[in-house]
Amino acid sequence: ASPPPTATPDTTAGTSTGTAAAGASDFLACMVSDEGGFDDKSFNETSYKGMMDAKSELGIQTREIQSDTTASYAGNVQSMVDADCDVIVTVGFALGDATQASAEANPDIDYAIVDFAYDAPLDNVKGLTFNTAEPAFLAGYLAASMSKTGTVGTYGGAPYPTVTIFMDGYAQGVAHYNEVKGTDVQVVGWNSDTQDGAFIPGNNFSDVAGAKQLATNLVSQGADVILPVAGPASEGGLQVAQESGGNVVSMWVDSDGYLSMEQYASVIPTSVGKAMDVAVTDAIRASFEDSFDNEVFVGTLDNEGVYLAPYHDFEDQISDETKAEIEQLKQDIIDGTITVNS
Amino acid sequence: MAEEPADDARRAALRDRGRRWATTAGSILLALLVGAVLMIVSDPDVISQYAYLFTAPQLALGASWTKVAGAYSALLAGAVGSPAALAATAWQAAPLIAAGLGVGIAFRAGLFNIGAQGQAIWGSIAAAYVGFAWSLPPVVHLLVAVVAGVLFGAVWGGIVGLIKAKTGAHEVIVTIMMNFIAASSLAWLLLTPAFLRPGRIDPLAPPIQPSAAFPVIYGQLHVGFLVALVAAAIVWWLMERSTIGFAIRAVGSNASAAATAGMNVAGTTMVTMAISGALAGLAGVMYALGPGANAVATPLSLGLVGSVGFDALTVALLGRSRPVGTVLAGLLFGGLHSGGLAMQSLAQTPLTLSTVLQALIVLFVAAPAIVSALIPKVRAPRRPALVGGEA
Amino acid sequence: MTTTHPTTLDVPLELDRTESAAARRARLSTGALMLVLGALMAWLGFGTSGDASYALSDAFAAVQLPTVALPGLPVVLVCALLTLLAGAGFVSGRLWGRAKASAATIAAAAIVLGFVTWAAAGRPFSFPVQNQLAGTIALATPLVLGALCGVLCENAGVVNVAIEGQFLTAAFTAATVGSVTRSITAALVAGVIAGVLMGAMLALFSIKYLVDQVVLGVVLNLFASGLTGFVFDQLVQPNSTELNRVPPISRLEIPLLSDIPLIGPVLFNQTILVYLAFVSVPVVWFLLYRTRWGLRVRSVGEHPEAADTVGINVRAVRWQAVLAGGVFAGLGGSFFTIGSSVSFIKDITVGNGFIALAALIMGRWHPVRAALMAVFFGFVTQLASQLQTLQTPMPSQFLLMLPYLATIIAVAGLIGRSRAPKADGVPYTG
Amino acid sequence: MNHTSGGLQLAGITKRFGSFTAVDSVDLEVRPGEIHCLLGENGAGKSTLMNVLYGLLKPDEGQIVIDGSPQNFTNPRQAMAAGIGMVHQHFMLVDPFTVAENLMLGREGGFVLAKDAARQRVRELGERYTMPVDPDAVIEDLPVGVQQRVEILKALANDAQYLVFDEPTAVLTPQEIDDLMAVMDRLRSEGRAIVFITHKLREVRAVADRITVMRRGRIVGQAAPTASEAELAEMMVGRAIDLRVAKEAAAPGEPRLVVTGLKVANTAGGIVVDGVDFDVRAGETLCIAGVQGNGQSELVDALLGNVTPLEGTVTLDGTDITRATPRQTIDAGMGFVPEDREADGFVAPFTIAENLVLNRSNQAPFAHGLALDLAEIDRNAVALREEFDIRAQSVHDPISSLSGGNKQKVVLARELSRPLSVLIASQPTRGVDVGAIEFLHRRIVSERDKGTAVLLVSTELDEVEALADRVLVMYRGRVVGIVSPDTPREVLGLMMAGVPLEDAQGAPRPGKEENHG
Ligand SMILES: Nc1ncnc2c1ncn2[C@@H]1O[C@H](COP(=O)(O)OP(=O)(O)OP(=O)(O)O)[C@@H](O)[C@H]1O
Ligand SMILES: Nc1ncnc2c1ncn2[C@@H]1O[C@H](COP(=O)(O)OP(=O)(O)OP(=O)(O)O)[C@@H](O)[C@H]1O
Ligand SMILES: [Mg+2]
Ligand SMILES: [Mg+2]
Repeated sequence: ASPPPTATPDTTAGTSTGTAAAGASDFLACMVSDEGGFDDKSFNETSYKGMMDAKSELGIQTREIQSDTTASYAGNVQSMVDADCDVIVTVGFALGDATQASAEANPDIDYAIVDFAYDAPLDNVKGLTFNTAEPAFLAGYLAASMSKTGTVGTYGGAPYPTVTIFMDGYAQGVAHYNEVKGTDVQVVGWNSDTQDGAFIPGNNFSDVAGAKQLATNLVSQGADVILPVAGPASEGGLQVAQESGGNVVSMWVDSDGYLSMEQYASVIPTSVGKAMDVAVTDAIRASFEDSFDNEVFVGTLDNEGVYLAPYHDFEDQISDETKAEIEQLKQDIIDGTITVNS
Repeated sequence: MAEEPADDARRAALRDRGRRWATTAGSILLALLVGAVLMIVSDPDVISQYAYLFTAPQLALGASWTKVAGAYSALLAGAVGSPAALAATAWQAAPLIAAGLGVGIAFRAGLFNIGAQGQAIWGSIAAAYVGFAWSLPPVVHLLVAVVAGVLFGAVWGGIVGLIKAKTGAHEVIVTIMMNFIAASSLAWLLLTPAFLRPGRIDPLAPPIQPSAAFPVIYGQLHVGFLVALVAAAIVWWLMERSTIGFAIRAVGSNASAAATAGMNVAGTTMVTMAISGALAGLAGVMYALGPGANAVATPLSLGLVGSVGFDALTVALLGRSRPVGTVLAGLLFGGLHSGGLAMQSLAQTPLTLSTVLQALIVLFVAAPAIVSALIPKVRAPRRPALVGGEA
Repeated sequence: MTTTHPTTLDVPLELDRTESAAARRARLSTGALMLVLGALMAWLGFGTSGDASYALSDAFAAVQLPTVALPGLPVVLVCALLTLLAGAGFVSGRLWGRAKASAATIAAAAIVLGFVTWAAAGRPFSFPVQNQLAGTIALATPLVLGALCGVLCENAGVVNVAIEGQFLTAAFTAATVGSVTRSITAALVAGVIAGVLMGAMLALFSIKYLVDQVVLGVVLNLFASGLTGFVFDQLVQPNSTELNRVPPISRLEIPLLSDIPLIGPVLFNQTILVYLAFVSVPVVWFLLYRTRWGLRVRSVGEHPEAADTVGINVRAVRWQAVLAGGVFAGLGGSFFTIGSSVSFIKDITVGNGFIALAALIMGRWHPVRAALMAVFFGFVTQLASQLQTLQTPMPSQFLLMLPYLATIIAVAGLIGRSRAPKADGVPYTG
Repeated sequence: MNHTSGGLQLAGITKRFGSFTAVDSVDLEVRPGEIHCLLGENGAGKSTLMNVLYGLLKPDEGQIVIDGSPQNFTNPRQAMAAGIGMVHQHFMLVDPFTVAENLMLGREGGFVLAKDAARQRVRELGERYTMPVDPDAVIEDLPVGVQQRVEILKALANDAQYLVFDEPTAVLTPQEIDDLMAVMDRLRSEGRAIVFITHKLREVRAVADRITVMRRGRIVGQAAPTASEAELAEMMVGRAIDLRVAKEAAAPGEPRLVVTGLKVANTAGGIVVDGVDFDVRAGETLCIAGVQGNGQSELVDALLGNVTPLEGTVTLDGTDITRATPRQTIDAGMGFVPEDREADGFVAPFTIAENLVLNRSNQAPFAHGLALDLAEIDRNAVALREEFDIRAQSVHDPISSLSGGNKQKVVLARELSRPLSVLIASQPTRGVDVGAIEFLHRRIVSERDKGTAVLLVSTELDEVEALADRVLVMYRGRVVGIVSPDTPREVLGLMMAGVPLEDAQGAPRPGKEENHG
């Protein structure tokens, strides 16, 4: 459904985030979420933060709309066109078609799409993608080194490529550890051969209780380091870790969980970061500064679009040797000495 | 021989109809009022003004008014405020009408089809698959895709009828479970090579070919809406003028008398569920083949059909399981949906408010006594406006 | 004059019996099902290699029980054979009474053991038995409570399709109140009140305004989803640190009992809600079948006119039953947030209210049977979830369909037609 | 009669349902130690009046006075406390409950059920009134006669001084009726008052001390127990009624319906029809007599094809229809008037016209292909309304708006409006008033005279006597004997209780109510 193009730019969201630099511009940046909505504690929310950062940094106007159903994507993108947006950021692969159609119809507007890139690039669309397998590889290596039981675990919110890429990288990191150290650390919840693993029933990124049950299953099989890749439902893993009496730790994905999930800080050894906010801010800035290009952005360890977060409270528990190894691995990945399949 | 009912009987019927309309209007009004209260009490910014209610009442009332008026005028504008809005409402209404007709038919056979969701999912899968995977000449392609979707919906519904007829299993349980299975099936299919876009691994089917999409009439209004209206006409004929409808209504009202009169109750149950599923499947087809705001249909993906199966229940209930009523109820709720989207983007009022309104409207219509108690001029009709298993 | 005729019919008619059509159908479909599963298992069995190991304790359990390794091939084949035998017994109709029950039990055990063994054989991980039980309980707890709510309502003649809505409002209210007060007790009380209030809406509209009860249930579910969703979006989400940070619920360890190996920690080291759920089953049974109130509840659900003629206030009893049911639905709903220490999210109950409704119907409106059906569903769901982590050859999406398929098979093949209380869903106008 | 003066007075009672006045300023006096019969055709308002007395309905006008003090009952509990007990026209027993549970319902005592005390109470009451019942028997397993006994014990459990028996005998065997009369006698001699409602004039004349007749909600007069049946019938209906059906002797032809060795199980698997053989010939009426629940319903269901027999064969005009479906038996020329009209006979929300084509809705001339021919359906309805004197404003009214007798006329009209080989009519006049009975009986006889084989199932001996050419008595699923309709009532009564013909003829019959004539 397309609401009539009568709106004035949104102000409510802006005021809560801090006011822009003096001389607020009438440049309008807009964002369309996917079904998860901007409160998903995950990629919609992080992308939204990117737009808000751009707003305070550049003094621009913003506007956003949440999608409730798949079928409303096109209408929602169109309503942003109708609102005279200068740049429109859409979040998620599911908006790929709607974004493409809108971009083709409106060559004057800049578009950016998070977690998606077109096979045949469009002139006015920038894909923002992230090779999270790279930091997940490091996380897997770290997990293997930390495990006392010789078993580590992972689970996903749904078998989407943006999810399984983490799980796969993680398993490769563990395998690399085994290879280097001659150990036999096992991964529960992901099978690299079948590319299948443990997922929350109902493709549910918000079902924390279901995620908790799944994490409990992993732990019952001896997993003591867990990488949950399930958006907000990843909290289930943190809870299981927190209730385990120190036996289990759980990582976090997308952002640095030590900061965003601070009540669980003591069980988060590290996080697999995906700097969507930075990428979004950069894309908006480029459009604002008329330096927009359609080259696909791929977040890598190299360009810090993805990263392994600091160890924070676990600084002391991780041996210097491991830290050094991980630092070296990171360098090797950047250099291409080690390739992570994704 | 004059077969007219006595004059006062006819007058009573007319009066009843008038009261039913008044009750429905009253229900909508009451629902909007409750919605307004809800908006005010759940908005901390507005509520904070109420601290000054006695010193500066205009602050509280002004804030409330701004909030409510803003939301509702956006709702109205989004639903009927412009030709484009009307077209968007029709877009939303088409699948609701189709699925509502399906649920209504089942109601009239005494069956409670909670499974429209699953049937719509299969309808969308089949229609989308034909739409993107096959290449056929224009009109034929659309027809085949529609038929495929309707057929799959019919099969998914028919399975329930079969299980119920053969084993006596309660259709409520079976349809609930079939919904979950349909959703999981879609999730699985989307990751199989047949449904993946070449060279990609996102769970997003290829876009349907233009030849399989419903032609656009104006804005978001597409031929699918007309198909829904035609479906309503067919359902009317089927139920009121055909032997199948006769049997469905008889079985729904008194299965035992129907059996004694030689009707095949098990067979009728299966046929009814298949027809019901076919219509729900048609709703899925609307989502799969109906061009959206950008004149392009949304590709098959999880959540494509939204919660149409559950919305259809309320549509059928409000429409008293009758085709005309279902069309009107579908338009009303379609308007609430498209208006709700406008309300969200223009007035920052969560879309969930239209769900609340939808539930409240049906609730009040179902209990006319409440409406007449609260709005003195409105008198309750003698026959309640909602039906369950009644013919 | 006295009754001396030898002819008066004062004893139940003692008739020759044959198998009723329904019983025959149930027997044949059960038997056929066993044969199919047995054959499937045998076929799968020949491809089994290696041992299947069953870990009796969880990895981090305080007391470690041994891990049992069962040889895959023979165990699967023996299980297949047992299932086939039981199936043949059912189909042939040679089994009666206790033999039939034993055969069914053996077949059920063999089916579970056989398939899990097949799935676990030759895998790098062992199947965690204790966690299977613990997960079953966690999943079953809200279902049991929801089903009990339905048992109370429907035995009084009020169809309750709105369990889902009761769950949802209770989950929301409990989470919010818990977050504000930081008190589990306050949260549970609030959850119960929410469940009861939704029950009151059900009662008001069905008993007073005679609204079709199925219709009403559907609408109340929509209302609950809309209401919680709206207030969540508008009020709770923007203030989630104050309004949506659920306090942790602690486990209450029952001394001695919790030391029993394997089941002790599962059954006797649980949160208050789990204990409440399982205590509620006998309590509801007792209330319904052993008290004045229960007798009246069942009478108004079965034959309200009869109850009326002996001076029972039909509407009042129905109100009481629906409100009492609300208590259990409120507890069940609270489990989703408070009971699992999880913050509220929209539609957090993900259809569990409907599953509880299914358990109620499958359990034929009887509290104990309904609870068993809830546990059955919990068991299969947990099994499916657990098998995902074993790297079985079955795609995870198929595994996740398992509980729903199993329910359809159970209700179609084993249970069939079930009889609701006669006046269930019929408003009382007298 | 040893009781105080006073008694119970109903003064000017009026009860309206909407605009319809069911009871219209009725005065009635009931004295201790009398059996007061209340007569009236269906819908006269008898039950309504009694429900007012029992506190189930609130009168719009009028007053109830007991022993001089005015009462204002708002629920049955108060009426019970004032000494009123009632056996209702329809069973007020909770089927899945035991006898003891039914008896204790509403007067349970403590919070936790004292089942032993309740059992004890059932035994005591049973002994006291010589109506023993097993306190632990579940109601739905009991034969209707015993269920009625439980109802009576329920009414007596409160030591009520005023008892209302609303048609308690409709479901009893002649022997059970005798027993009930004896109990009523005994209660009367204890000084209690009984209001006895029945449609069986024979019973009225046997026990009544006084008779009050109601019509259309009003009292139309009193009668003495000595009044003849014809006089009573005329008072009830308001016109002279011919209680005997005029019919020629049958001229039976070829057997049309032949049943051999039929064995049928009920839904629970009990074998309720056990090796039944009979035939019905063209132009004759075979009556199946028997107490309700002796397999008649299942037998008829099997003939129609609603249930499949376990053994045996059924042929219709030489064609085997043992395993035919209802569709096939109907098409083969079987007409069927079901026992339970409301459950099996018609579809309540459907119009009269629709109900008149219920079993031929998909056939010519009422349908062409998938399309219904509404004009033809209407034509059919208008013609049948005329022919069968169906009193309805419009054939487009829902059948539910008709009175019981007219509903039954619709059902019969539907069945008789096509050529039949056999007509199976179960309890065709149950709950129908005298005027309509007359009409229905005449139509059945004329169908017989057309050469149709008529199989009539009835529990009413009066009806059996009136219509039968031969009488087949069924007991517990077996044929006790096939006898002539002239067989004495007592003998038929004993046969209905399972006594073979020879023994029944020889049995001495105690009892006092054989004073009819
Ligand atoms: N609850 C009610 N609502 C409306 N009409 C009613 C109600 N109860 C009874 N009536 C009508 O009142 C009239 C009197 O009914 P009542 O049951 O008292 O008759 P009755 O004399 O007992 O007949 P029967 O011999 O068939 O038992 C009937 O026309 C009946 O349809
Ligand atoms: N529920 C009701 N509400 C309003 N009017 C009713 C109701 N039930 C019956 N009536 C009216 O009461 C009158 C008597 O109905 P009823 O069915 O008792 O007829 P009846 O005298 O018993 O006829 P019959 O002897 O043929 O059964 C009819 O005019 C009918 O329309
Ligand atoms: Mg009547
Ligand atoms: Mg009566």
